Amino acid sequence: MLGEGIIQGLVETARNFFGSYVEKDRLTTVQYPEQRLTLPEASRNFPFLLYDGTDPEAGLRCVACQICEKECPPRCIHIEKSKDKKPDFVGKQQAYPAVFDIDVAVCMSCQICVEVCPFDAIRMDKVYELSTSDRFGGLLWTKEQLSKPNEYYQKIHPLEAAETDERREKELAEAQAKAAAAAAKAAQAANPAPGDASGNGASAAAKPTTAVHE
Amino acid sequence: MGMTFSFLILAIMTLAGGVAAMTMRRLVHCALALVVSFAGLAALYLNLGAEFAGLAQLLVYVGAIAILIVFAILLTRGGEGEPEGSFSPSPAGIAGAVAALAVFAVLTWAVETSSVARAGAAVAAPQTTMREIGFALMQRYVLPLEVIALMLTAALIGAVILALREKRNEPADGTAQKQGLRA
Amino acid sequence: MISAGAVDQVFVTLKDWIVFHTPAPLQTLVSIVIEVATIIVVFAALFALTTVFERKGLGRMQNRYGPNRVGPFGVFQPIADAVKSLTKEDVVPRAADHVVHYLAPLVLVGVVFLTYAVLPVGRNMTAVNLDAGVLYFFAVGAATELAVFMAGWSSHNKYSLLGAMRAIAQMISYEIPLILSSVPVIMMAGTLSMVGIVEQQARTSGGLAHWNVFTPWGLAGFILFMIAATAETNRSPFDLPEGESEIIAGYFIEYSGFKFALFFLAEYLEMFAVSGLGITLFLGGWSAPFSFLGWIPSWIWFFGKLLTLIFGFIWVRGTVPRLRMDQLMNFAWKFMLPMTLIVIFSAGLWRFLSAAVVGPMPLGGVIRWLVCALVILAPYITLARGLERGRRIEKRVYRYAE
Amino acid sequence: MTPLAGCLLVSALLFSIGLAGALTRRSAILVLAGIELMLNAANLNFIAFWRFGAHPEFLTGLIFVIFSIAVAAAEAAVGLALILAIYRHARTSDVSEITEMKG
Repeated sequence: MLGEGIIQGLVETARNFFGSYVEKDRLTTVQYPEQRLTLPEASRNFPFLLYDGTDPEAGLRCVACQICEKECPPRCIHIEKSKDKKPDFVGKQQAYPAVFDIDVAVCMSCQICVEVCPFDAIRMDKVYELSTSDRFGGLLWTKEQLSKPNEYYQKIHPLEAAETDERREKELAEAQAKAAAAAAKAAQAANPAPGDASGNGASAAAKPTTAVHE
Repeated sequence: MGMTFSFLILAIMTLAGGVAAMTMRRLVHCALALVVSFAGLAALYLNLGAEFAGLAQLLVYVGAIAILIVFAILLTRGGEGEPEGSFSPSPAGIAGAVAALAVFAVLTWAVETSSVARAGAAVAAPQTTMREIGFALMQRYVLPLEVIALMLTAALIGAVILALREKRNEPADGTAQKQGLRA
Repeated sequence: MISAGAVDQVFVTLKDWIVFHTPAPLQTLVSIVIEVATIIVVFAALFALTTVFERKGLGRMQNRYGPNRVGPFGVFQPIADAVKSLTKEDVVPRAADHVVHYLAPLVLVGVVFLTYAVLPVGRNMTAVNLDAGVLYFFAVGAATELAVFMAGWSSHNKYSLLGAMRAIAQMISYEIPLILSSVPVIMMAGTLSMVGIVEQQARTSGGLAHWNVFTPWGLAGFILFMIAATAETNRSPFDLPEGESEIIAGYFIEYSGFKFALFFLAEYLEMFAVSGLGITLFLGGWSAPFSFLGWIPSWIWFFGKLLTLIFGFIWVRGTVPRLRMDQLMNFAWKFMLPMTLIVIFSAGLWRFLSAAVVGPMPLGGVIRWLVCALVILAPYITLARGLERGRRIEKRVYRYAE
Repeated sequence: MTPLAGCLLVSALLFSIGLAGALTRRSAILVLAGIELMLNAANLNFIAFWRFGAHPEFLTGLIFVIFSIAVAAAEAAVGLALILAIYRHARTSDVSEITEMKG
């Protein structure tokens, strides 16, 4: 009969209306600034730069290869390569970014920069409260603002971070083994004083020899 | 009672609305000015103690006829097209204006010289209630009322048939307004 | 101890006291100013209250809180809204007809406020007790269509013109059932005066008031009246003139800032006014339903009923989706119009089935009730079938998805 | 001037305005509007004579106005429907251009 469906609908909305005062299921809204939902681990929003250790300048993983800058679809990354070099985590001499800016307003959170980065230097963050009252300076994030320690990464994306750390440890071990082998070989080839070579073995990783070798 | 202040204001409003309706360039403006004139007349009726007539005037003229006119203007592309000249300077137009002036002169002369108009001095406002009007309509004037009802029905059907588009076999339900929407 | 009657008449007494203490030549003026100012202030405040009430209510119906940020439970939201709309830039399109564009919201609000003049909001609380009150209400209300047209046409925007045309077509179509559904009440009361209609319903017999809604024709008439009123005030589900999804906002597309707020105000005021008329015609105006509740002041009854009807409007808005234009017109002309005529017939039948015909009171009353209800119900079922006949509900076939 | 004469003068002026408009304007819709104004002027006369006449209790003028309003409504509806039909046929609502009787 005409009107039946309307009455059914009215009953449903009335149940919602009164139910919202007693049942939790009928009022699912989260009161955002005070209450927050815990984000799922895979949630990602905006890239940041990782560094090892405690010093963001020294430990920054980025080597300013500019792959991400070139791959970025909206071109929100701006990198200027440094003139000098510094050793990376395996001790190789690498350039580092003198300037690394990301324009928050332009970034579209596509994560392509993360996918293409061969140095595990850039990762996606979970922060989403990026709004600011300064639309020029405030939305352009510099290297200092972007740099975050590895512990932070381990905290927000534990599974992913564990996987990355494992890989990097393997790389480091391989590099050290290679360095040790190279040092041993060099020592064997030269063979002037075995004591001297063994004394240099530990610090060899940080010396230019490996870089030259590569 | 004399010429009260409110009567004067309402008369000026009505006449100004009428003049604007007949002289403005854009047809929609004319229609809106016409509404002012109709509303002023309704207020004049109320001022003269004819409550029912005034409200009926408001309901029918402002609520229905003005809307009909506006619809007709929009459906004949009068709302947007070239604004037509306010007064055509053709001889026919001048003749029309002269004729209207002559009619006015004659009417004024008639009013001024009529003994009835001069005799109709201040009378207390007649106390008519809705009940009396209802009884008058249902008893004394019941035949005219029925005739009017018949005529309105005929006009309704006639208007629908006239406004209905030819060459289209749509059912003739609804009214002129509905037709207006479809057109 | 203050008597119930004194509380009931407290506002009337207050007004009389103020008027009494003003100099004699100004008394009429002061009396009018007080009445007009009271109407404007009270109903504008009710508007402010209703906006937040509505948003919260709709929120609850959709499993969310409504506004709850400004002030405790969001009650100061209207103030924030008012400040926002007052400080916004007033944009007028270059192609618009400036004078008409400016006048349209003013005309609309002015006309809607005029309708309040005849509403009896309490015992002895009517600004003007017109002998033709109901007719006045409809006559003045008819001018809103014109204001809507002015807004739509002067904006010089195709969407606003379409919205205005839709609004006018809808308002004219539903004005007929609206007026016809109030005819039985006028017929039974024998007066067009709102005060007279309420006083007739305030009579009690056996502890029960003579509200029109307690009779079959009154009940059916009330439902039809409220449906037509929803359409007349362009409220959901009859809000096609606004139709955000297709014509963006209809006739007030080109209005911003305070003028837009005026349209918003007018829409709600129209809703209150037509609800007030429904209360006056069917729900006994300011009278109590049972004589033992008579001690509650009359204005509390009126505003209580008003808020209930407003809640009804909000409830329906939260439930029913928007209609399509052809459904709207079919519903008006093929269902509402015949139903209102049948209700008038039923009211006539009610009048002639007096105790002499159907027998003494308890049984005779029941018989009378049932007969009149049947007279309405049978055509209702037939008409509803007719309305649903054209509608074929088939299983939707997906070509690729299945 | 007596109130009756005042009403009659206003009505005469309104009638002349309507007549002038109906005779000079070229849009068919405005011609119709002019006719409506003339009808209204006549109505005002009826009301004035009823109000200031000898027997206001008979309501004759008032009832006549009510009937006149009803007739005017019908006239406007049919007239505008005619204008629409003509417009559809001749693509104009200018009365000076609609000169042919041929269908």
